[in-house]
Amino acid sequence: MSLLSVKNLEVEFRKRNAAPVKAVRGVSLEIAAGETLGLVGESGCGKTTLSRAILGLKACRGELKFKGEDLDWRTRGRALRQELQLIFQDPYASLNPRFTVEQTLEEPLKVHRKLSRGERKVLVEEMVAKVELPLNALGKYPHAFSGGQRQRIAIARALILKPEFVIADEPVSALDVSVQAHILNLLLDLKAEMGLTLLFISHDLSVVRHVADRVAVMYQGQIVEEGDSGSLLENPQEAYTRKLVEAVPKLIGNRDGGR
Amino acid sequence: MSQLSVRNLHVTFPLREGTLHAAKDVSFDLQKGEALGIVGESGSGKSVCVSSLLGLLPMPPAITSGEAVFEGQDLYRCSPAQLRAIRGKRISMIFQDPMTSLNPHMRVVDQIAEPLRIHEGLSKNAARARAVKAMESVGIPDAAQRAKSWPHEFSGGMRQRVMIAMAMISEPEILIADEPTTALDVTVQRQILNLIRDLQKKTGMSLILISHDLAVVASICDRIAVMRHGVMVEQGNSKEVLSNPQHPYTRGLLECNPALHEPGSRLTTLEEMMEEAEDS
Amino acid sequence: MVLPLAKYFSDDQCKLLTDFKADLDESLYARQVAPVIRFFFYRLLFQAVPTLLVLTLLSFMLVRLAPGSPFASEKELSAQTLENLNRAYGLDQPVPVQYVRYLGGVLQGDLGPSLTKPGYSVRELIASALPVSLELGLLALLYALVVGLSLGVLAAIRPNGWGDHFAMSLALLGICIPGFVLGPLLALAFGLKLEWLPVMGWDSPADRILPVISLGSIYAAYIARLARGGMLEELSKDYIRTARAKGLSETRVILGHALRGGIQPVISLLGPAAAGLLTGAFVVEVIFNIPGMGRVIVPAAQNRDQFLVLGCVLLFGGLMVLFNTLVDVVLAWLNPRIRLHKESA
Amino acid sequence: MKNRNLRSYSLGADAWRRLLRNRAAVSGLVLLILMVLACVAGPWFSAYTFEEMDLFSANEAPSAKHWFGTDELGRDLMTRTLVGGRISFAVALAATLVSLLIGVTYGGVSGYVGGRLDTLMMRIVDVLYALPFTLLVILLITVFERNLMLLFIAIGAVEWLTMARIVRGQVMGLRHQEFIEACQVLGYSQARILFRHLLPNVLGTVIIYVTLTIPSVMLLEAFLSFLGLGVQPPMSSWGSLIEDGRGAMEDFPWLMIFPGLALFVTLLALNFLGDGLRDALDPRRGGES
Repeated sequence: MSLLSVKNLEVEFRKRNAAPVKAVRGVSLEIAAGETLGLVGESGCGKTTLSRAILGLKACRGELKFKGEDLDWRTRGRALRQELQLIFQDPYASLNPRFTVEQTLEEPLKVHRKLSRGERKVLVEEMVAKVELPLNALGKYPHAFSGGQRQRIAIARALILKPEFVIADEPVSALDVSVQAHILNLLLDLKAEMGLTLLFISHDLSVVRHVADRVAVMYQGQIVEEGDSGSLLENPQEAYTRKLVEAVPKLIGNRDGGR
Repeated sequence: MSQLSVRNLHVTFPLREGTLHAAKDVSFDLQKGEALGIVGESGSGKSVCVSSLLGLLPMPPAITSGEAVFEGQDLYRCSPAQLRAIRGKRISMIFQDPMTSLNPHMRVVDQIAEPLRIHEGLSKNAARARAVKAMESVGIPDAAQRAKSWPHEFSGGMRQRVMIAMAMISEPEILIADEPTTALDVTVQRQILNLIRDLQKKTGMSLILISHDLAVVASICDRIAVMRHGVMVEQGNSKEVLSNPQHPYTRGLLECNPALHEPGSRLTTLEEMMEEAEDS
Repeated sequence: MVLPLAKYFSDDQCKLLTDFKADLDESLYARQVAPVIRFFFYRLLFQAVPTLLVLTLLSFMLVRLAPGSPFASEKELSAQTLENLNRAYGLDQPVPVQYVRYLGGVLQGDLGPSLTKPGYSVRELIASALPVSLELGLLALLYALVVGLSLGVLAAIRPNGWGDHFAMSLALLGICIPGFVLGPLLALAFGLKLEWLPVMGWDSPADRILPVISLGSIYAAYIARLARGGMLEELSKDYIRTARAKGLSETRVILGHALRGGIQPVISLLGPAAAGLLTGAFVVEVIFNIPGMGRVIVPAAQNRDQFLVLGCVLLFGGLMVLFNTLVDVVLAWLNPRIRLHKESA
Repeated sequence: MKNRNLRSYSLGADAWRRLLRNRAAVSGLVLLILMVLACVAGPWFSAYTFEEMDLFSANEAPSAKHWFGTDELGRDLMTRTLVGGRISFAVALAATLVSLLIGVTYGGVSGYVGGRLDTLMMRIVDVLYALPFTLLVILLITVFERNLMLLFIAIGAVEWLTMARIVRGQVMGLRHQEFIEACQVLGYSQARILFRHLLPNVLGTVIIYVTLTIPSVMLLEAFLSFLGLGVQPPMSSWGSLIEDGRGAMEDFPWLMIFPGLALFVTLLALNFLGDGLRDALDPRRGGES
């Protein structure tokens, strides 16, 4: 059974004195529990908008089901927030600069759980250990950390409520390659350890191929191709997917790789 | 003899917190008609090295030492006026972000035409006509109509084409491209890389391409130089560097690419590579 | 224009060129002038007119809803005279009717009678004083722009250099010495002690020097700081590096590329500055005995001549709105992005 | 709890350290504190009151008895200047508080809610912005009797407009930052996001703008008092003292110079402090140290 199912999802942007723009046009997706779905596409294809619509941050039309029930943010928002979480792209903008690491991680527990100070502290320290940050990081502010470390903090914040489903929106795009490997390893470890289901959004085909079980390719608001990640990326059927795959600069067999 | 020869380049920024060594003892050569790629992660000093060639380092004032001989002339010992005569005329440069690298208050055609106006003293209209031709040659459709547009009316890829047209208009001997495709989508990146390569082949100019992406550099460069923490750790023929990297850092850069690993397996991190290299 | 071109180009290239030039000229109106004109009327209709309506309503209500009659201060008036006066000025009507009447009068240029200067209408009093104030204000604005811009731009060329420190110290002084302190000091030094310049009246060109400096200096200082900040901000942008990479000289980088964006904060200041100059002129006019609006409005306010003050408020409101609209148009013209954006809004 | 409060200020403490390193800002701060202390406490220790006339010692030059000299009614100029300073600081404080209260709330709500409400609220600000407020204050004074409360309110009501615009701009910029989106994803309430996550990040800018508001309010008060439209005699204000002194400037220059100097020093101190604060709180410097 699928954990999250999306049917005919549409998102429209309305601007004054302009025709509404459809950013997402009838997207359907199924994500099974424990699986990682990679969502690939270039900027402006609607992949971020889709993720925000799933998380109830953008108004949309269509059917959204989580664990077989309607994903109704209006009435069950509080409970759902603990089960669906998001990891952001930019580790510099996604942390409140005026909160210490401890405050950042404690805040969700304060809002959603009735715990004593001591109990919260235990959970926070546990989470910090999980994302492989030193304990003395707790008292520091985000500006004291590097991009990779910040992304660890952001991951810890998203996972501290022990969600079942996590959307990772380009979590490694802003990082150097060497740091990328660390964060990808961490994400895969945590996924296995906590039994997460992941929707992994990226424009980088090699990263998606590495983490995802299945891949969906998005182009101009629609899913143009979907399938098992290995076979889809090695043997793309749709013209756009082929163009995308061919455009990626390759290390082996270089020189005229692009043509 | 090489066209550009950089020897023992040091660039340091005196900061309040201490001195920042952005480039330490960097040396490289560029042959005529060759494409050299410089690879490194953010903060490795690759941009600083090439910006210093044309005296384009940002504030705070940097201290450079060493020499960079271009056609018998040491760029570091040029007067500002001599440097200006080289910039945009004999050595051109394009930058990472085409959104911010174009003047938002100036029509595209006039920006492209500007090097001709100052270096060749062409009249406004003559320079504009050549600029339109240059726009055509970098593959901007409807160049004559779109010439009068403002930069914000172009897409990212088109803006980078405008930048290239501007850099190529006075037929430079060397083109320096500083992360020219980092801000672009993969498909657009491919087009821009192809365009740069085609232009290079057609005009016979030399190219220095800077990127954090080894694959981007490998796809169009003859030689690759790898930088880390301001030091050039390895350089050589592209194929050799890729197939038989000598320095553990280069190996690490290659290894941590997910494309080289089984899906879902642990990625080798750079640190692990470096440690391994030290142990053995 | 074909002749010099022939040197560089083939015939068909020249043709392309002439077409292109014609095309550009034709498009100059369509692309550059027409949107600005449209923008101007848009601004006038949707911002200036509502502002003026709010202003008249607000100020008129303020005057009419205040306790007591405008004639209350003249105590010797009998009840009968008061009533006659009220009727003569239409004050016995309900307030909305008075407002509409007054507004009708304003549209025809009738601002009502002066209550403290019998026999004079508000319009006559303003008409005699306004040109002087306007001249003073415009001269001061010009002085502020010339001095402020040159100081600011010069300071930005070498930040933290000797010239920068000098210019910014000067600007700091200018900001901390308001006109009503600077004016008397200048009058004392150059007028009374050194006897170089006149300190009274508004006749010869020399009369203009001290008042203009007293009035304009604080704005010159603001402009210098804004221009420096704006230029430094602009000079730190990526496209300036592009311009340098083309081999432009530093002068050309600054004047040809950075200036246009760098002075935008200064232009945005011009609206408030114009308002400040007009009101600041009151003080300077009092100090240097200049027959301008200050000599009308200050006694009027002290003696509670409501129609006169109301008239002045409306007049200055109108001037400010007009000036603000012009400033917006200039900003739109300078910045192609704003123009397109606001046009579609 | 105590523990966390201490830590949560440490980004501010960082800025504070940078401020203390700035010599001009520190001297501005010290000067300002001295000035306020002198104006608040000075008159209590003075041997004279601001309205006590002594016609036998009129227009005396500064001396050990009267440090700033006396005016044409023989009143002690120093006491009058210090009392005038009280008015200046009181007006500045009151008007700045009014503008802070209205401006931050209005701008915060407008920027955070956005949409039609924001358009409407900003259109109102636009219209009010274009009104000649100095003249409206003059009109207020003309219509009602001159009184100090009116002056406070009128000036405060003028100054909130810019504050509202600045706060709105900041909030708009922050609202789309990912950390605010993260708050929404984590299910924090709107009020919690606005007051606990957004507004504290605007604080720096607000403080900077406050240091700009105070001098402009002081100038406006002095301007009106100079024209005889502000504080009424026998009460003194720097503006009215300067105007009084101006008449006798040629013979008794100290009558104008001392109140002028007081105003100048205060404005200078505020500017030094303001510039220092701007440097210390500049977000672009936030990353260092």
